[in-house]
Amino acid sequence: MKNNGGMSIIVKRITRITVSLIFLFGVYIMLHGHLSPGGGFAGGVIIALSFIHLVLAFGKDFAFRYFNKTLAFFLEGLGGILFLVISLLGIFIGGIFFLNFLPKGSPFNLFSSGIILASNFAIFLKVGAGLFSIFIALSLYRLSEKE
Amino acid sequence: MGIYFLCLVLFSLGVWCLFVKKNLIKKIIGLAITEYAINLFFILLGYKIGADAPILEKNNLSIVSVDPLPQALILTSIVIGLGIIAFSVSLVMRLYEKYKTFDINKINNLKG
Amino acid sequence: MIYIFSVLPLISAFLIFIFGRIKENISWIIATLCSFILLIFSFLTIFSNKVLVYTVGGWKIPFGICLVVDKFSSLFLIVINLITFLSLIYSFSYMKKYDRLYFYYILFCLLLAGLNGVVITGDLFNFFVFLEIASISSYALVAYKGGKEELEASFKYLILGSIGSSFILFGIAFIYGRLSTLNMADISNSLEFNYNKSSIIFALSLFIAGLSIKTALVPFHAWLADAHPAAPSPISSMLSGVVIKVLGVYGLSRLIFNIFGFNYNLSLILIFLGTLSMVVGVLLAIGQWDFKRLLAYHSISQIGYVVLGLGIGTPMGIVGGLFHLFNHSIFKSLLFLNAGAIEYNIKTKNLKEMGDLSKVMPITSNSSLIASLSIAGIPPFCGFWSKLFIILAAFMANLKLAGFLCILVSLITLASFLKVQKYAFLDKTNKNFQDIKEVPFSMVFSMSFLAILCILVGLFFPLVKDYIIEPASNVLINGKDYFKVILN
Amino acid sequence: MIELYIILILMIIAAMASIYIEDLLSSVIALGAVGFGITLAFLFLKAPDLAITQLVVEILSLIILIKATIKSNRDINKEKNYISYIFLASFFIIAFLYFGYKAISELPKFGFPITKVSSFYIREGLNKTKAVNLVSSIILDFRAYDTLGEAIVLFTSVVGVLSVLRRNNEK
Repeated sequence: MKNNGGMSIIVKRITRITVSLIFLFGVYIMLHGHLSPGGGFAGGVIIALSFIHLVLAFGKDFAFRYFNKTLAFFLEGLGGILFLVISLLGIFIGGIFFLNFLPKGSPFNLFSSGIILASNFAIFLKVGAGLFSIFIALSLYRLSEKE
Repeated sequence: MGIYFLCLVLFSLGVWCLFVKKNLIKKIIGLAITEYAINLFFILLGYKIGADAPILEKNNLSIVSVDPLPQALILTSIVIGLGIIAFSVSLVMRLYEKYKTFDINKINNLKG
Repeated sequence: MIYIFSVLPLISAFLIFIFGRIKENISWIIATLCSFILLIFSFLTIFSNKVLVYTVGGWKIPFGICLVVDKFSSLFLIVINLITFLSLIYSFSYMKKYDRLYFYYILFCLLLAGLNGVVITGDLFNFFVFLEIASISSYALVAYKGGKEELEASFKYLILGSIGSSFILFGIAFIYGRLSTLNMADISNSLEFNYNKSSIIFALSLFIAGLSIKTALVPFHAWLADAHPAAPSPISSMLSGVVIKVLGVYGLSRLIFNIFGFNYNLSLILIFLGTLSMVVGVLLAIGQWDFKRLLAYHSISQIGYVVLGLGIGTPMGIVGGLFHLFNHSIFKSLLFLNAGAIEYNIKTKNLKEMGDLSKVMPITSNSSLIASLSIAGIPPFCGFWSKLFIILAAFMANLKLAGFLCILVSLITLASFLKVQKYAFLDKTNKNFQDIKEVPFSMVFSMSFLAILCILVGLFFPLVKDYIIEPASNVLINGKDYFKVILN
Repeated sequence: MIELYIILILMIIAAMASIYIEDLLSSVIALGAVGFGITLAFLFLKAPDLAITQLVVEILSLIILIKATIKSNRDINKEKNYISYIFLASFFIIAFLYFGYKAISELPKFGFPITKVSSFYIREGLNKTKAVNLVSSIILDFRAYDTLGEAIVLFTSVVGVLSVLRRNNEK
């Protein structure tokens, strides 16, 4: 396989496996934010790192075919608006700004703590997409530096 | 009590690097060191000897736990530190593109 | 309902982030609409006669975050939203020559969200978080033009600003270590008995150091002289009109008067810092030929007036300080807008190259004449009354030296602004600026609005004093029991 | 808590190394060592939440910093630093450490914090929010407004980076 950008073949072979594992680990950390350590922030940064891992291993042009700038911007905007909507829904339902309006369930199962899971997901989207768009901007900037 | 003092020493190392070093990247490093020192100092304030992490287990729901509030605050402060470092690195890269050097003295006399 | 002040700009920032790329001036419309709504809300907060307390998430005071809007923060809300609204209108045509304007308007809305968040919060750590939002968006806005000087000025501003914020966070850490609570009302209560502990005094000195870096008081004023001229004009009018006031003076006075309680050596510190920055600011400003850099140095000296007024501590002094803060935000942002108008037409900031502009740009020259007279403190205009109060307060508190320095500094300010008028507008010698025409309507509108405001505040100053300034200074004067109202 | 002392002393040595090494890349890697030292310290101080976040954020800031230093031509030049800066900095640091020492000696002893507000969180945290992890219940329910501000800080720095690194800023 012609080595077009990115690192050697061995690294590419390994990254095919590890990228999905890291992605899965990030989603796990986010989903179990209220049960085990971690949460929206840690999960989001792990997701961003998995994409950066992909870009570093396979080179910019290959990685940007799947996850380019517009998708990153859209996801970040979506995450931000979702978090604002969650906070504002507290007003419409319970009349108080950041009210925990969703049913709270019983302590140790997954859907247990109302808006904590939902806002974990919103922060996860925002942090992940935001940090990845920082990395895109940095790498695109360096790219044009060479021309 | 001595461990707080080590934290202060780390913080003053960061401030020393910010004042004395002229290289832009060294200034960012000094900034990162001050952020680290403050985060560590906050968590040291909240530590309780013999207590364990603020995560409840299935069997006993009431545990002797460390102070969870500084941990929540420091989670915010870590991500603020990341935001500042990311922004200052992008500034430094643009400055490097314009002035071709990381040294503030050269930048000042190039600026004229 | 108070959360609207910080949530509405966030919503508009996100909307601009999504829709800004589609059409060119959608982002301007969203931003101006949001700041206009907030301006109306900020005027409404004057008429509510009780302190508005809102607990976020429904938790009781010491456990959740509470938002507090009293008369003192409603004064700042008015200042922030008024200057933001006018700068946004001004930047409609000023920013035409830059592309991808949605970045500019997003950062502007985030700066507005940060400033409003700082003013309405009643929690110490939340104060730090929103202070960070306002600082980072102002670093980004200073570096917006992307030129050599702008990037270097923004980097210097970032380094000094981050040192200031780390001092503030260190102060919060010490206070949390000793009192283990973060709510301002709770802190001020539990400070009743263990006040003179060395950790509290150390935390207070860290706060004063951090916040005086943010207000560019003299020992730390290096960044201001570079940052303000480098920013685009609507931003530098926001920076020196609003940001250094809200982040610095609001934080200082809220901490010193309402949380720690005002005492003798605190007033000494404030008076010393005030007079020092007043005198040094004006001395630095005399030899300047770059119009914006001259204005930046004058901001340092005018902030020195405000800090001196607050430092005196007598009711007259506090009223004078806050009134001067209100006036200074009006005429200083007007002056920066004038500098921007000149730069828009003649592309130069150097006073020597400017010529006989009064015939060619009538509105700009008249409004800058009004602003220069009111900054120097000439009777009919607004600057005179506030400086009068400060000088009277200084003499009544028999601070003879401070009083004389006040008068001397306002004379030097008058001299340097006459120089500005002479070289920029009335200098008949070089004639090469006959062909240019007046600046577009949006810039003219905000400049004339501010000029009229300057005159109105000057003429109807008892009205302004009784409704806006007096209640705000009462909050500071009766200091600590401000929080008793919140807790019960 | 001997291991905390060891970690802190190692971090101070790594910080001094990252300041005084001339080559930029190795000073950035020394900074990484300080960051990972903090992750260990968080683990010993029973803050697993923070250890994960600090570790991952540390990796990201290392990647960003190395991206900046790789590009430079690694010009090792002897900087001449001005005596006035050194004097000013050392005077400030001595005053800071002296008054800091006095202030620390007055704080509650290490390991015995006064938990006035957080005892409510520990007691009531479970039945008020049903979340097992108290830290995320504080972040997202008791002090959710902080986390909103936090997400906005990240959003500001993303937009700031994009606006600084955009290409043609003059039409």
